[in-house]
This record gives sequence, structure tokens and C-alpha cells, in this order.
Amino acid sequence: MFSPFSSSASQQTVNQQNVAMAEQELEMLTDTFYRIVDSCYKKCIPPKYTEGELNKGESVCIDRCVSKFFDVNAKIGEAIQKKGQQSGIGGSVTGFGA
Amino acid sequence: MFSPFSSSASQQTVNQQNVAMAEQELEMLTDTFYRIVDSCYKKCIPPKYTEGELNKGESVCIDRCVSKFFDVNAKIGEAIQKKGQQSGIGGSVTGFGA
Amino acid sequence: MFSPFSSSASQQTVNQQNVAMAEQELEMLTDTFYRIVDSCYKKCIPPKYTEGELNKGESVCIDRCVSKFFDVNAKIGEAIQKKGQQSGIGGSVTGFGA
Amino acid sequence: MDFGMYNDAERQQIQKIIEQKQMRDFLKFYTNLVDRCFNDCINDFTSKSLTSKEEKCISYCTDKFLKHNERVGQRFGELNQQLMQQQQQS
Amino acid sequence: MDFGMYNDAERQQIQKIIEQKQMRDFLKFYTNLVDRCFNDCINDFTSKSLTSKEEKCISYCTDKFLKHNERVGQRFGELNQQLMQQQQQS
Amino acid sequence: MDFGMYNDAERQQIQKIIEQKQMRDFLKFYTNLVDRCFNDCINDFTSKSLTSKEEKCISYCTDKFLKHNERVGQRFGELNQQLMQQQQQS
Repeated sequence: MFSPFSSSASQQTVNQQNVAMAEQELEMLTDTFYRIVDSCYKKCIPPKYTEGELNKGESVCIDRCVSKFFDVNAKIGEAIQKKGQQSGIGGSVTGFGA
Repeated sequence: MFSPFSSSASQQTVNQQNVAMAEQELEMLTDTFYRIVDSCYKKCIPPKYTEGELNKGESVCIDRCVSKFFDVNAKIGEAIQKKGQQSGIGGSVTGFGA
Repeated sequence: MFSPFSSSASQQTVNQQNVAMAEQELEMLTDTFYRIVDSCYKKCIPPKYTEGELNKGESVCIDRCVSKFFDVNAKIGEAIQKKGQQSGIGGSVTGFGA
Repeated sequence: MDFGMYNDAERQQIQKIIEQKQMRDFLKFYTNLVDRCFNDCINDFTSKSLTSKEEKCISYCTDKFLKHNERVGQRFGELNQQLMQQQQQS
Repeated sequence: MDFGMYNDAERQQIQKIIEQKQMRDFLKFYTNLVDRCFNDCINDFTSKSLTSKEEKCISYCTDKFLKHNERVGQRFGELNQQLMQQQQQS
Repeated sequence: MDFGMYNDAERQQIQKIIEQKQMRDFLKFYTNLVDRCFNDCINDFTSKSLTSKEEKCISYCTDKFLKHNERVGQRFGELNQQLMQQQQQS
């Protein structure tokens, strides 16, 4: 990434609002990840453990579960926006694609 | 609220302890609200959805559930205070009437 | 603790990293405590209340439950470290013995 | 909350805090909504895409959760105000 | 916690942090208590006010939860101290 | 995340935040793991020490939870990247 001709980072001004925004997006992204881990574990992994591997059925279930979570998240995001109950917050509230 | 003769806000000194106290009361109030939303949803809304409206039974259940939550909150607050286990914190710990 | 010959606290320099470390250990310790309270309540206290005392069976169950939680916590901590997935974080991640 | 005890400058700062809180509160509401409706409605993992039954369930669940929040909010506001009045009289 | 590694000034600051934490910890304890006892005891929504059966349940549940916390706290303290001693010896 | 919109100085600061976050995220992962496996595997309180059945369960549960996290992470990364590309095109 280093280039002798680019201005060095230490001379650039840091827009604290940019940094705060990035931090909030990061928080949202990891929060969403942990919520999916939790929901899909409940849906796909039966709580009796006879082996440490994910079997075929569990693996497929996880893939579909994550995909469906994204779909539900998007669908509800759109519905909420359509109701106009939160004008001005917009598409990034879904915690995805940040 | 504006009066030409009152001291302007910018000249008043801000007691940071007052502001912190208000912030904490606000946090407690919204935390309590979300806990009631959660508890009363579990108590009153059966998780099979055949319509988007609240029906009569659900609506009445919600009203009573919120009311009972306030009563339980107050009752337990009094019991704890009577046991003197938290002298000095007093009535505002209940998260209501803040 | 007072000794006339020791340097007074006000002249010592505070290493903010030490203080931050102590704060984090304290957070972890109380977080672990509340998680045990929660897990062991679910395991040991049946949710029908016919008295305010802990009976003999409940008391013994709590003692064993706390002990088993420590064991499970240590066991999983070792397993994770063995897998080398978090080199550099070491033994204090378990939230005990802080 | 009763703001009678604060001066104007303090009220301004508290107002700012409330505004910052609203975004966080909306996000919390939104994630609660998604978690609840996902957990209640999605139980078929024989395919990758949402079934029409699941889509309908999500839509109803969203509406119901919104209305539930609203109704709890109304009752909460009323009861909280009653409590404040009682405290001022006593 | 073992404070042996900190100097006096650091200990003073840590002490302050502990005091601030106690208020938050009490609130957390209190909200856990209310949530648990409400969820376990309140299941009758045919009337607006608490039944005498519910009131008794809340009172027992409160006492039991307090005693449970105390007992877990005792065991937790003992086991944590054992662990610290083991770590110092090894 | 798409860092294209930030300058180098901002990226450096964001990088620092990410590093601080990793420790917290690991702790969260670890406590989730312990809570889940304890709750799923430990149900025998007739003795103080773990039974061999419980030990085996904890070991399987740990492995399964790790692999579950990994797999969710892979899918999450893929789908999130797709979403970002769609947003840039629209």
C-alpha cells in the first residue's frame, strides 16, 4: 500500500464522523453475524451430541438457514421502510452489505 | 419556552452529574420498555400468524400484561427495599416514574 | 495499608493500561457470575414456588452446578487453546482466577 | 421523564442524548423484530428460498409485532405518567 | 481479583471503577429478578390486578432468587480463590 | 466492509478499532460456547464432578459449535459480498 508520492497518513485529517460510522457498521455486522449463529444453531443442530463433525444434513441446513435469514432481514427491512416509520435511516439499517 | 428576560441556555452552567443522571434514567426507562415488550409478547401473542392485526383477546391481554408488569416491578422493588439490601439507592431503581 | 514511609498514592504514576486490564477482568468476572446464576437457576430451581427457602435438594444442586460450570469452563478453555485458534490470548480468557 | 429539575442548558444536552439514543433504539427494535419473526416463521430447510407460506407468516408477524410495540407503548406511557403523579403528590 | 500487581494510585482508581460498577450490577440483578419472577408467576390475564396466588408466587420467587444468588456467590468466591492459588503455584 | 470511501489516516484508525474489537468478539464467542455446551450437556447433579458421558458431550459440542461458526462465517461472507455488489450496481 505504501507509495513514496502519496501523502502520508499522518498528514491527512481524520473525519471522526467517518470513523464513528465505520465503527457502527462494524458493530452491526458482527451483531448480525452472532444473531445468525444463534438462530441457525437452534434450527439446525439438535442438542444431543454423538459426534464433533457437522453431518451432511446439518451442513445443508446451515447453508439454507443463513440464506433465509438474509432474505427475511431484507424483506422486513423493506416492509418497515415502506411503512415510512423510519424515514431518513434508509437501507443500511439491515446490518448487511455494510 | 423562549423568554427574552431569562438567561440564555448558553450562559448556564451544565451540571454534568445532572446530565448523567438523566441519561441513566432514560436508559432504564427504555430498557424496562423493551423487557415488557418481550415478556408480554411471549405471554399474549401465540407464534402462529394468521393475520397481521391484534385481535380482541390479544389486545386485552397486552393491556393487562403491561399493568401487571408494573405491579410486579413495584412489589419486588418494595420487597428489596424492605430487606434493606440496597440502602441508599431508593425508589428510582424501579425504572418507572423517572 | 498505610505506611508513613511508602510513597503516597498521589505521587505514583497510574499505568492506564493496568487500570483498563483490571476493569476488563472485573467485567469478565461479574459476567461469568451472572451467567452461572442464570444457568444454575434453570437447572436447579423448578419454576413453581411453594416456599421462599432453598430446600435441601436445590441447595446441593446449586453447589454441584457451580462446580461443574467451573469445570466445563476450564475444559473448553483448554480445548480452544489446544486448537491454537487464539494464540496470544492465553489462560485468562476463561474469566476465572482473575 | 420530568425535566422540571433541569436548566435550559442541561435540557439541550439531554435532548441531544435522546436523539442519539433514537437511532440505537430503532436498531434494537429492528433486530428484535427480525429475530422473533425468523424464529417463529422459518422452519422449513428443504429449500434455500422462502416458501410462500413463510413469506406470508413473516408479513403477518411484522405487522403484529409493530402493533404490539405500539400498544405496549401506549399503556407504558399512561402507567408511567400515573406513577410520576403519585410520586409528586406523596 | 489479585491486586498485588498494582500500585496504590492504580488501586484507588480501580476501587472507584468497582464502586461505579456496583450500581449497574444491582440494576442488572434487579431486572433479572423482575423478569424471571414475572415470567414464572404471571400467567392469568383474565383480570388486570394481581391475584393472591400470583402475589404469593412473586414473594416466594423473590426470596428464592435472592437466596440462589447468595449461594452461587459463596461457591463462586470459593472456587475462584482456589483457582487463583493454583495459578500462583504453577 | 468497503473501505474505498475512507482516506489512509481514517483506515488506520478503523484498523485499530477492529483489533480492539477482536478480543471482545473472541470473548463473546467463548462465553456463548460455554453457555450453550453447559446447558445442552450438563443435566446430572447427583455428583460434583463431570461424568465421562458429560465430558464426551462437552467435547463434541465444542467441536460442533466451532464448525458451525466457521460454516456460518463462510456463508455470511459470501452473501454479504453479493449484497455489496448489488448495492454498487444499483
